[in-house]
Amino acid sequence: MTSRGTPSRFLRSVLQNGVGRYVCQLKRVSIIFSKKAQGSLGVRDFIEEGVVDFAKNNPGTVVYVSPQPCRVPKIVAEYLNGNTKEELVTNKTSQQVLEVLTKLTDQSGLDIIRIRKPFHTDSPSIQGKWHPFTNRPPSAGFIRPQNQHAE
Amino acid sequence: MVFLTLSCWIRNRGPDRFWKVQELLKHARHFRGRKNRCYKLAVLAVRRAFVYSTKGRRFKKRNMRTLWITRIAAATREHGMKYPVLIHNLTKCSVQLNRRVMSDLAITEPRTFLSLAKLARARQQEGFQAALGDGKEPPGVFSRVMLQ
Amino acid sequence: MAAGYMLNRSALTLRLQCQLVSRSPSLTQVREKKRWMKAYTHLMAKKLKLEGPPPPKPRWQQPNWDYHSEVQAFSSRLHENFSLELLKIAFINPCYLQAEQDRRKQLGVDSETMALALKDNLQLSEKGAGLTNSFLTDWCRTSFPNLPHEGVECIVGHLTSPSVVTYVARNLGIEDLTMSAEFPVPDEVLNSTFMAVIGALEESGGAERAAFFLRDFLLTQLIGKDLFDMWIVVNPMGLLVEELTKRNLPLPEPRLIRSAGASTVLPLYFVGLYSDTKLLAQGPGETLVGAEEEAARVALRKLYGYTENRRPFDFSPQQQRQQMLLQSVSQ
Amino acid sequence: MSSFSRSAQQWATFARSWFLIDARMQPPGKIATMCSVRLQGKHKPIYHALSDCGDHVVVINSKHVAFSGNKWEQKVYSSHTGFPGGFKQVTAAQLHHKDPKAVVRLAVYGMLPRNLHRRTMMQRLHIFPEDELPDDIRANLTEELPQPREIPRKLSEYTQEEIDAFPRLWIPPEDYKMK
Repeated sequence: MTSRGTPSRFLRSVLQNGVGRYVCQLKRVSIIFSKKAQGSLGVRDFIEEGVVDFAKNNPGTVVYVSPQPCRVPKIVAEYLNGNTKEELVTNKTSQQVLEVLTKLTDQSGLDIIRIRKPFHTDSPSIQGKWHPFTNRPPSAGFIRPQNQHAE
Repeated sequence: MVFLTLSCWIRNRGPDRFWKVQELLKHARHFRGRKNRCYKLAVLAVRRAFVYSTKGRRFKKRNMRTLWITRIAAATREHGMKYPVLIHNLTKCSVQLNRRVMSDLAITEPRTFLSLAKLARARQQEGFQAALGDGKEPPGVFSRVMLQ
Repeated sequence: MAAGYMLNRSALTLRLQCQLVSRSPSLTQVREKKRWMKAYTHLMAKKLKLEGPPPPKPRWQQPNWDYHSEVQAFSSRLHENFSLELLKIAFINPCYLQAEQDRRKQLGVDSETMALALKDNLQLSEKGAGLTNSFLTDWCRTSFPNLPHEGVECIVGHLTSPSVVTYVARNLGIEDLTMSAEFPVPDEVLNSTFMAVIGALEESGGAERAAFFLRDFLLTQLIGKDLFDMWIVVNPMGLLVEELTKRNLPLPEPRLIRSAGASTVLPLYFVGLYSDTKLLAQGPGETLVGAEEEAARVALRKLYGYTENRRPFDFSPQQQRQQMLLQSVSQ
Repeated sequence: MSSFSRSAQQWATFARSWFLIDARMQPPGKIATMCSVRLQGKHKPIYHALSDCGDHVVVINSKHVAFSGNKWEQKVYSSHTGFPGGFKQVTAAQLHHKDPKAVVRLAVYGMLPRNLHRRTMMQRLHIFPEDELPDDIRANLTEELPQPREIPRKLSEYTQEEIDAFPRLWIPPEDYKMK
């Protein structure tokens, strides 16, 4: 993976999240699984054990549980900024499914691509940025060659 | 693999080459010239690019450090000092700013950098004073310092 | 959609395979080789090119949608205690009501027996807009006491402009919940919905909660903004002269401090503004006039207290702030 | 401190300044070092090799540069025209006689990095053999750099008092014949 060939972005948050109050960015999550298939065994376990607790702990997230005849169980997460993310949870245990869900809850919904710098500021300079005259003593008038000063 | 029927054998004729090519061209789409669309050229270019990017991960650290040092050296010379003097004396003052922060300070917060330079200058003078001692020579030594 | 199609398709091929081949030892070998996929992808790409992308579908028409719990989650997500009836009313726009009634008429439902028992959000929206305006104005007055009336108006105008409000509303997930006649929701409808949400918050939680809501979600948009990005001043020098005469200060006197490359196409001039031999401000510019204007802008920013290095705004949480106030009182 | 608008700040930070160097009685190598640092922009904390942030340098009095030692006679500038037998070699004195700017220019050119920016940077170097500057260049100047070497005084420039006050280590005998 080259750095030019892959997309990248700068560090940012949705709507300055966390400056005022923290808003959980995951607005809705649908757990799609099959009632019979072997691959969704763990998901079925999770729905029996943990999904109610998860929904109680995250009142800001709407959790939809939809059993469908499908081979690959998946978790579809929708975020406040309109992005959608799918995670496949085939053959995962109930604990692992919970981990995936927690991960999705903590994410901001922005694209997961290379971040160019691990820091960012809107106003980088307090004292004023450097310019060629910052550290020069003030001079009056225009510069003349030396010998003409003497004249 | 064992094929018991003809139809299965026909269906199984190798992996689909199209997808293999697409997988590779995906990494070459931003290249210039024919190598962004011709597989034969692209495969070489992509391999080269990946090798460069592997090496570049190491080189980047090195290059960034040289860049920071160049910038700090430039900013230090504006205050009439040299880079090694600044760094040496700041280490002696146990200022634990790294080079990235110092170069950022030199650009965005010039006054802070000026005070750092002043600190280093003061430490340097102190060091000179300590080296000279109280101005007297140790017994049995006669040096030019006494003459001045 | 494509994935679903793929699954269907693979199931189909499997079944065909079973029918064609009576002995079926090769099932495992044929699987996972989606050789039809290339033609299918090309076909879909061609179709997309011919027809264009399909029109966006509102979220409530897609599967997995429960309006009541969505609204409830919206309320608790923002850590606010909305009264749900009010919040639901706030999402209903008059255009939606109109469209709904038309639709019922077309379907032949009797309008008297099956009356629409819904209120629109006009009142709430007006209330919210009024509150937003007054709160933002008050906040600007207290944070920037020196800023003149026009400046405050411009900042408030920027914050309540449709572009900023719709951006905030889209990123708060209001768009999904909005009941509107059209989709995607037009900007003005979204704008009025956001205001209605604020109005609903004020009615259910009091004006203070609404003020904190505005502070946390609308005022954060001010971070990293320059004063003169929002407030277009054509003649900053004239404004500066006005301000200085108001404060009984001597008039500014521009002087060229520094210059570089004056006769090239890339000149740089530094103009300093002196008032009574004291340096008010200096500004760089491409021309002498531009540098003078820039210097005047810098001087104005300093006068108004809207410099880049001012104290950051106070966005501390509500309880913490009250505690701080209490501490300061007790001390 | 200063809170400029963004565009103005950008313009100020990346503006090119013009430096003046007086090369009278200075070694060309030292002049060239100062020039090449400023032409590359390595004296700025915003330096980046790709950002083309070099400044302009004006060198005056290039006719009066001073080589040390026997370089005027023994330093050889070589070039090849590309044709058979086209190898040219001239000494520094000959070259200086032919073109008084060439010694400084070649010294700076040799000190710049060997890349595609080299010719561009050379275009920002302005050399004048004497100390007269055209008005448009004089209007651009922002700063005069100090000379790297103090100009030595000639014997004729010393007053008689200074000569008398100089300590004499050895007084020649009366019958000593001066050459």
